[in-house]
Amino acid sequence: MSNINRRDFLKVLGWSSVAVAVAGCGKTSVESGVETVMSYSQPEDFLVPSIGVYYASTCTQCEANCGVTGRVREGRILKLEGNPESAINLGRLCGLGQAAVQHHYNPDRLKEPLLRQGGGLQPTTWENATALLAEKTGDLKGEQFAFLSGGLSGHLKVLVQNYVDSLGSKNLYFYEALTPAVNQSVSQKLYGTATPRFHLDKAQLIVSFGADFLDTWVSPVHFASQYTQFRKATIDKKRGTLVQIEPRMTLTGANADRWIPIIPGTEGVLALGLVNALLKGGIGVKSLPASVVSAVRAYDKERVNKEAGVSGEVFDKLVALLSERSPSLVLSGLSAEGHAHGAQNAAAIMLLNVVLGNVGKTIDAPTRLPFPQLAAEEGNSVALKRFNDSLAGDKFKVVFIYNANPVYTAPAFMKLRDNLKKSEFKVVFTHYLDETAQEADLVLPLDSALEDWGTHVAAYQPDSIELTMQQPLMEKLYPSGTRSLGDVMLDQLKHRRANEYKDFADYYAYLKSALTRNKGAFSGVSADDETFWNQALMHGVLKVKGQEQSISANVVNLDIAQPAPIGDDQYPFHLVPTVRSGFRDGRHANLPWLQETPDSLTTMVWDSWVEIHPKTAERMGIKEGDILEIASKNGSIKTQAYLFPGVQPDSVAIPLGQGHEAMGRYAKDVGVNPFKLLDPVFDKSTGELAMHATRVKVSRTGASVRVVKEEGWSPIVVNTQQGRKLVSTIAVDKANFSKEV
Amino acid sequence: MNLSRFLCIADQGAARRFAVGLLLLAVGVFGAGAAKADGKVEQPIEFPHNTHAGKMGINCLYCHTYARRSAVSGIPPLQKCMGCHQSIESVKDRPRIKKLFEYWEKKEPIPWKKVHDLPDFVRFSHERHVQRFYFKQERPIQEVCGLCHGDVKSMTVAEKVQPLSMGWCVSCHEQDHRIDNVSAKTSNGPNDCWQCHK
Amino acid sequence: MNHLNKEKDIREDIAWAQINKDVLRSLEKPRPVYWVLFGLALSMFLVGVGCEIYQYQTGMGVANMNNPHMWGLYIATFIFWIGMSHSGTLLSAILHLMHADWRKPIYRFAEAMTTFSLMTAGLFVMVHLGRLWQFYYALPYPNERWTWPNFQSPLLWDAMAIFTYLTSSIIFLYIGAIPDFAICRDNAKGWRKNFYTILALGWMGTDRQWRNFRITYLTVACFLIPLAVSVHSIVASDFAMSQQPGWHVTSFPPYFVAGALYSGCAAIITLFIVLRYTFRFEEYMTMPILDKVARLTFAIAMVWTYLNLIEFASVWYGHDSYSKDLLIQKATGPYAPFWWTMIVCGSIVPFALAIKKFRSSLTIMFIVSLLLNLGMWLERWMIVAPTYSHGYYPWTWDHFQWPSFVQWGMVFGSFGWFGMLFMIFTKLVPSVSMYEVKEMVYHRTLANKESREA
Amino acid sequence: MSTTYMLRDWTKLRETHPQPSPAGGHAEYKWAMAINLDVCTGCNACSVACYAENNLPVVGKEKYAHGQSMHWMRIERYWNEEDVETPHQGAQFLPMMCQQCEAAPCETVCPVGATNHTPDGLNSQVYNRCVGSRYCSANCPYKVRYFNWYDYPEQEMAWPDPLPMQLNPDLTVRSKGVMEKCTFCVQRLTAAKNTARNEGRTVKDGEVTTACAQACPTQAITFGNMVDPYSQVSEKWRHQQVELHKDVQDKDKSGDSGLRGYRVFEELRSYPSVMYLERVRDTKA
Repeated sequence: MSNINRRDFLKVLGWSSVAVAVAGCGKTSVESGVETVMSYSQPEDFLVPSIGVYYASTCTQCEANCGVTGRVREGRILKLEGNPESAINLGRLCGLGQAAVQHHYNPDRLKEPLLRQGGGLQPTTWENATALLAEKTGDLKGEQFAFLSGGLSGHLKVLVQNYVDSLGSKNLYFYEALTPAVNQSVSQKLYGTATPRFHLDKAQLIVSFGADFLDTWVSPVHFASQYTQFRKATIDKKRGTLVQIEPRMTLTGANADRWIPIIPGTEGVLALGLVNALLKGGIGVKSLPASVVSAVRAYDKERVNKEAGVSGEVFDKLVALLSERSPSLVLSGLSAEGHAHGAQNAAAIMLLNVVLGNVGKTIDAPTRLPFPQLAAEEGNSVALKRFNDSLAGDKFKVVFIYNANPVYTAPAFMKLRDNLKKSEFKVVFTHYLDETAQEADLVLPLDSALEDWGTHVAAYQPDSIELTMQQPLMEKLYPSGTRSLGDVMLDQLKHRRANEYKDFADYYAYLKSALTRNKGAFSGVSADDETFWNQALMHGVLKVKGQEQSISANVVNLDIAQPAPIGDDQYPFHLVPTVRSGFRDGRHANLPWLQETPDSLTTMVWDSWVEIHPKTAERMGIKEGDILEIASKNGSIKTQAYLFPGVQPDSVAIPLGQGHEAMGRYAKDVGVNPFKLLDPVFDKSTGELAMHATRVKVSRTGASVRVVKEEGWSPIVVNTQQGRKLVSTIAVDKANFSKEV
Repeated sequence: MNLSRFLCIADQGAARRFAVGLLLLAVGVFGAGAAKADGKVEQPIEFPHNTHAGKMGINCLYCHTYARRSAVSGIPPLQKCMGCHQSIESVKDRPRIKKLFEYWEKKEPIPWKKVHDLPDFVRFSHERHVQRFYFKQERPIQEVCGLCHGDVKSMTVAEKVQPLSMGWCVSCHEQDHRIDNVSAKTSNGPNDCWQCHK
Repeated sequence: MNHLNKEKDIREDIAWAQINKDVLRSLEKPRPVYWVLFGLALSMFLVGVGCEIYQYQTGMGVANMNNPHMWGLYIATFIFWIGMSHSGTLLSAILHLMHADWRKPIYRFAEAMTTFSLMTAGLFVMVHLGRLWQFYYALPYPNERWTWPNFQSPLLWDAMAIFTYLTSSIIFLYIGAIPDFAICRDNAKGWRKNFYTILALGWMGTDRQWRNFRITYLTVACFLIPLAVSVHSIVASDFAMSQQPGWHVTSFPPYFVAGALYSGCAAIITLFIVLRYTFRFEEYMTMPILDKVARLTFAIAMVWTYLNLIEFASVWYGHDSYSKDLLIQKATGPYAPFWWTMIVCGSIVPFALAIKKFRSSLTIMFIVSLLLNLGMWLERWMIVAPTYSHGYYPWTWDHFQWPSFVQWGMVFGSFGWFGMLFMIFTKLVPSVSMYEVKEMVYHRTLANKESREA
Repeated sequence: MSTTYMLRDWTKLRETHPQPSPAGGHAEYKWAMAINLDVCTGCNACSVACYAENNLPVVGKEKYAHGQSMHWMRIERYWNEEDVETPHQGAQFLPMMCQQCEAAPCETVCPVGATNHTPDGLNSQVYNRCVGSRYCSANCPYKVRYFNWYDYPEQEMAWPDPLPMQLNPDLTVRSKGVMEKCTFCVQRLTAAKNTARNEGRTVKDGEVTTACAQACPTQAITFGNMVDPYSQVSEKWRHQQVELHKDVQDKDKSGDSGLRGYRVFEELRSYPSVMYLERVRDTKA
């Protein structure tokens, strides 16, 4: 397995059996001598035709970096499964992860480098391209160069970092539109670690303020497996209770025992109200300094009711639950942190954990990674802002963009498309000709995640730290057309720092030596280099010897003050941009499976829609399928209405990820892009873009369509079971778990 | 069950004879469904089975190496041929062997034509049949393979001698076969649709 | 046409030669209106053919069916045509055994109707199949696959029943026409001469021939009646034997048969009037006959209504909540307009037949008969469609799946196909049975003589 | 189905009623499922896994709008009748696929016998035998049979190159006019059974599973062989006191046992092979 090229002969047989598969069942061609059967020239003894072989790798669809195994048959990757050896996903895999094969086989993948000549992008060769890179960066001043990358970890990050350094540049930006950056900064302050480790399985009660941990938040598949334990009733543990508080029902909210709609931005008020009530009830008084105790006095039931729109009865129930069930776990998610006072919101919410004494029980510190240079850079939106500002200031001559599509994800007010034009040479490393690539001067097509080598260190580590291996699951589809970013970086570095990198033939060689050199850092590995390497590839996971840390809460000078709510008569509605697990920030919109998979809650497919509460809709005379215009101060979009009971009546929700102007046949011109609507509101303490702080107004255009959805088209607007016993529900105190296995 | 034996003809010749008697429609249907045993197929190299399987008496599984462990029997890889022929000086100058060496130089697989081609919706496992009749019943391999492939050692390139039609498969599946060469226990082949249809 | 509108039965003193003359005239050069109608029928049929070709090429999807709407107008119309076929048997066979001699002038075209509507129905079975090219899998014949069709499936019984019914009704039609073919042979010239010579099977009208003829005719008639009943009972069991709400109804077989006779009679009235007009058959297709047919229709209409009520009642008072839901849905949901139209056309309109004044007006009878047929077609559709849109499983409820132009086109075309066949028939076969009319006249004269003598 | 087999044992051909035994009287295998709705989050991972494993075509918006989608495994979302206004108790998710009924309504009605009961208690669909009368789907209470309304391999949406390379060669790509449905990933089962037979044993519990069960992040789906009394799925059915051959379970007769096991439309006597465990909600919250 050490040399990947030994697999290429398989392609032949791969192709022919595709022909067979596609021929389908209608035809019954049984004449002899029609089809050709390809034999091997030199077979591998571990490869038997018609029997699948599994190779371990790492899923790069989201930042969770689950371990995967790919089923390879006759040289083709057929299907991805979870890798049981990975502590992150324990052999499970979400829909997004499974769809990675469609990125690999995507008909719209770029097959050759493109160079801007005259007006348009013309095909060119890699030789020209790499030469051009060297030339353009040859005598470039460091500050004139910028590299904008998506979230990155492992050795590729090191290479990129070194390359940027070699140019004497400081401008390496890690940009992700949807990371919990504010949360992390707050928990850094509060717990002393940005990514504390959560134990949902140990909790009796989870109160989540918009943290969609089952679908889109941090490490969904891992949390899902913990959720199973959390819900399980055993002898020593009751079935856990989940309360979800958010303006728009997420998948997690849909699975909650109690879902509480709340006016966006007032999560902090509710949280402090709860703290106050708990303190009154004598819980956690000692855990807080007097300053904080006095600070929260102002937040009583009435205020919560008035500002957050949470009824007193619900509030009391919540207080009762929190004081009864222990240990509990309080989480703060995107909808809580996406405000100008996002940090205060998050702080107020996390304060609950301190009061309830969850810190150290259901929350503890992650293992420390011995080599920080490999640690994950999750990225944030401040990076984009700084990048964009410098572009606007015409600072950058050469810009590299990798694993990000800022032209699509940047809000309209940033005018990023225009600013990008100011830099004279823009290089985009990508798989598709997406919005950003269209603006580039040089587009360099990369190997798919299933063709590439790499190492990853997930930002969120469930228990001891894992370094996960990424290896090609099959021969490159376009051997001469695509390359690995690692190879490109290495190639460039050879120009600049020849003596350091000359003895690495390629990225693969670099990785191998880099890992084998410090194999001592991993536990349970063999001494011999080759065996170590093969084992690493076989298991796909390397356990890192990291040192455990302890956690402690520090609430002094924690800013929890909540601003008074500000109304807006002209723009009455709060805009809730919802994250779809399938699309995330839109980078997966070109995967047909995900387009065809109904949205879990609305069951809509192949489009965008605006969710509006039936009551509000009734008030405004809006029916399902009416085309509405959603206008903010910075733009407006038109899309179909979906009457959705799971959205707070003063808010409208639009899913992210659709509305691409380019990228491919499955994504282009499907739906609308709410990123463009966002107001220029930033979190005060971190400068993060406040995703949930946009106000909009809604108006009918008069047009109307029949929505394309999975739930039946019956006159009953809200889809219920019509009294049939399909999904049966039982009250927890009625249920008899004793017999369950 | 003689009735069915009479009505549902398995072997092709009889099917023809019966078809003649049927109405025009029925004939059409037969033509559509029935597999034709269409004799010799033009192959890139006229491989002499009679020499290898017949004169040399080489075990079928020696070349068709996947048959015992996979659904497909696998056309022998070039490497296999070369394994012997590199060292057989006597025939090196024969035209066929020359051809073989050419392919080997180019390292490109020989584009053999399929002779025993089943429809795409059929799931046939060589493995199971070889396991049952060769390893369990311990019948001579050439007899076992011969059940479907005919007396290969009398052919040069393989020819299709059985119709490989569903009825023909069933005609054997519904008979009782000894489960191995020691016990007298018998069982018939699976009649589960999904065993063969995929 | 009101000038025809006086009480007038077949004249006793009408000469047999005259009968031949009148009837044979219908085989000669027709009125222009015939060609108009024929052209219309043909073009309708071609529309249907076009749709089928399109569907065959592209897939059933173009008919705008879906999950759950697996069956559309095809099956509904299929049942409709099967229903049509019953009238012929009723008139020719049943009434024959009952010695109702008023049937004699009209049973011939009624039988033709039977045959052709069956052929039309057969088309719909084919059109409905997703893989038409594999239809032979459903035939029970020994094959190299060693497979047999599923003898448990009502659909298979259907195929068999229809085929048997078709063949035997063709035989019946043919046998009944032999003496008339002989007459044609004797009066025809040119190619028609040879044509009828072959069909007449050397009929000489000897006593022996007449005796054998009577026996054969009677036997086939007796054989046909149970068939007629069985064929529609089996069509009914396609639904009754399924498990779906609105289909799983025990009373379906009689209900279907009644409906069949109903629509059949209605169709007879329509064609009666059309033929009477196009071929100037006033002499034979007289108002009293129409009157009798109308009364018969009314009676059957009431039976049908009664069975309908039974079904509603048994659902309403039954324990099956699903069926009850469905019934309410039918009466109130998106299908309500059609459902109520069906009730009105099927149960209210027939009361027009109870009124003598209406019965004696061709115009009104014509309109009424068309309304009845519409009602009966809707009935079939209202059996098939609502069960899909509001069945057991709420998730797949789809109340707004409307058949596409392809489906409508083929329904439309089927009427063209039927009309076309029928019109060709009227030009090749005497659509009034000459020898039976003669008998009829003869018997009457005898009877009157006796009465005078007495 | 050859005459010999028909005459030898008709019941083998047509399961009318499962025998009163845990595995419904199946000798070697009786594949069944248990789905815990309390941990099913409705994330659709199973559905995508099914697309990947079973060569399901993507039909595109326009055909989806006509209800012609082809997802064998569909996630249904219902709202609570009580609080449709604001769903305080969240949504109700139901993964619905072919229930592999022991007495399947679809089997008896197929005119060509394209859908039969296998000895393993599966409800087989033989694509090439199907003539597309769609009677099976018409008679399916769960409406989980999907018809190929178009020639999807030919549709520009479904598999433009090089997407066909992903297709699973272990099962066919269905063509125009054929009915299809969830098969419990029979291609995996067959492979596992063959391996087991070679080693002269039956398939061990956990040795084989369906794509959906394998993917499910919360392990809500348990798949296995009911003939093996110690298989996970048998255990679950046993402890929930749900019996394959009953249309009314004893525990339900005797009032609220607090056991969560139930089968959808059990009263229709189709004896489905999929047991669901009731979704639980905390009334205190």
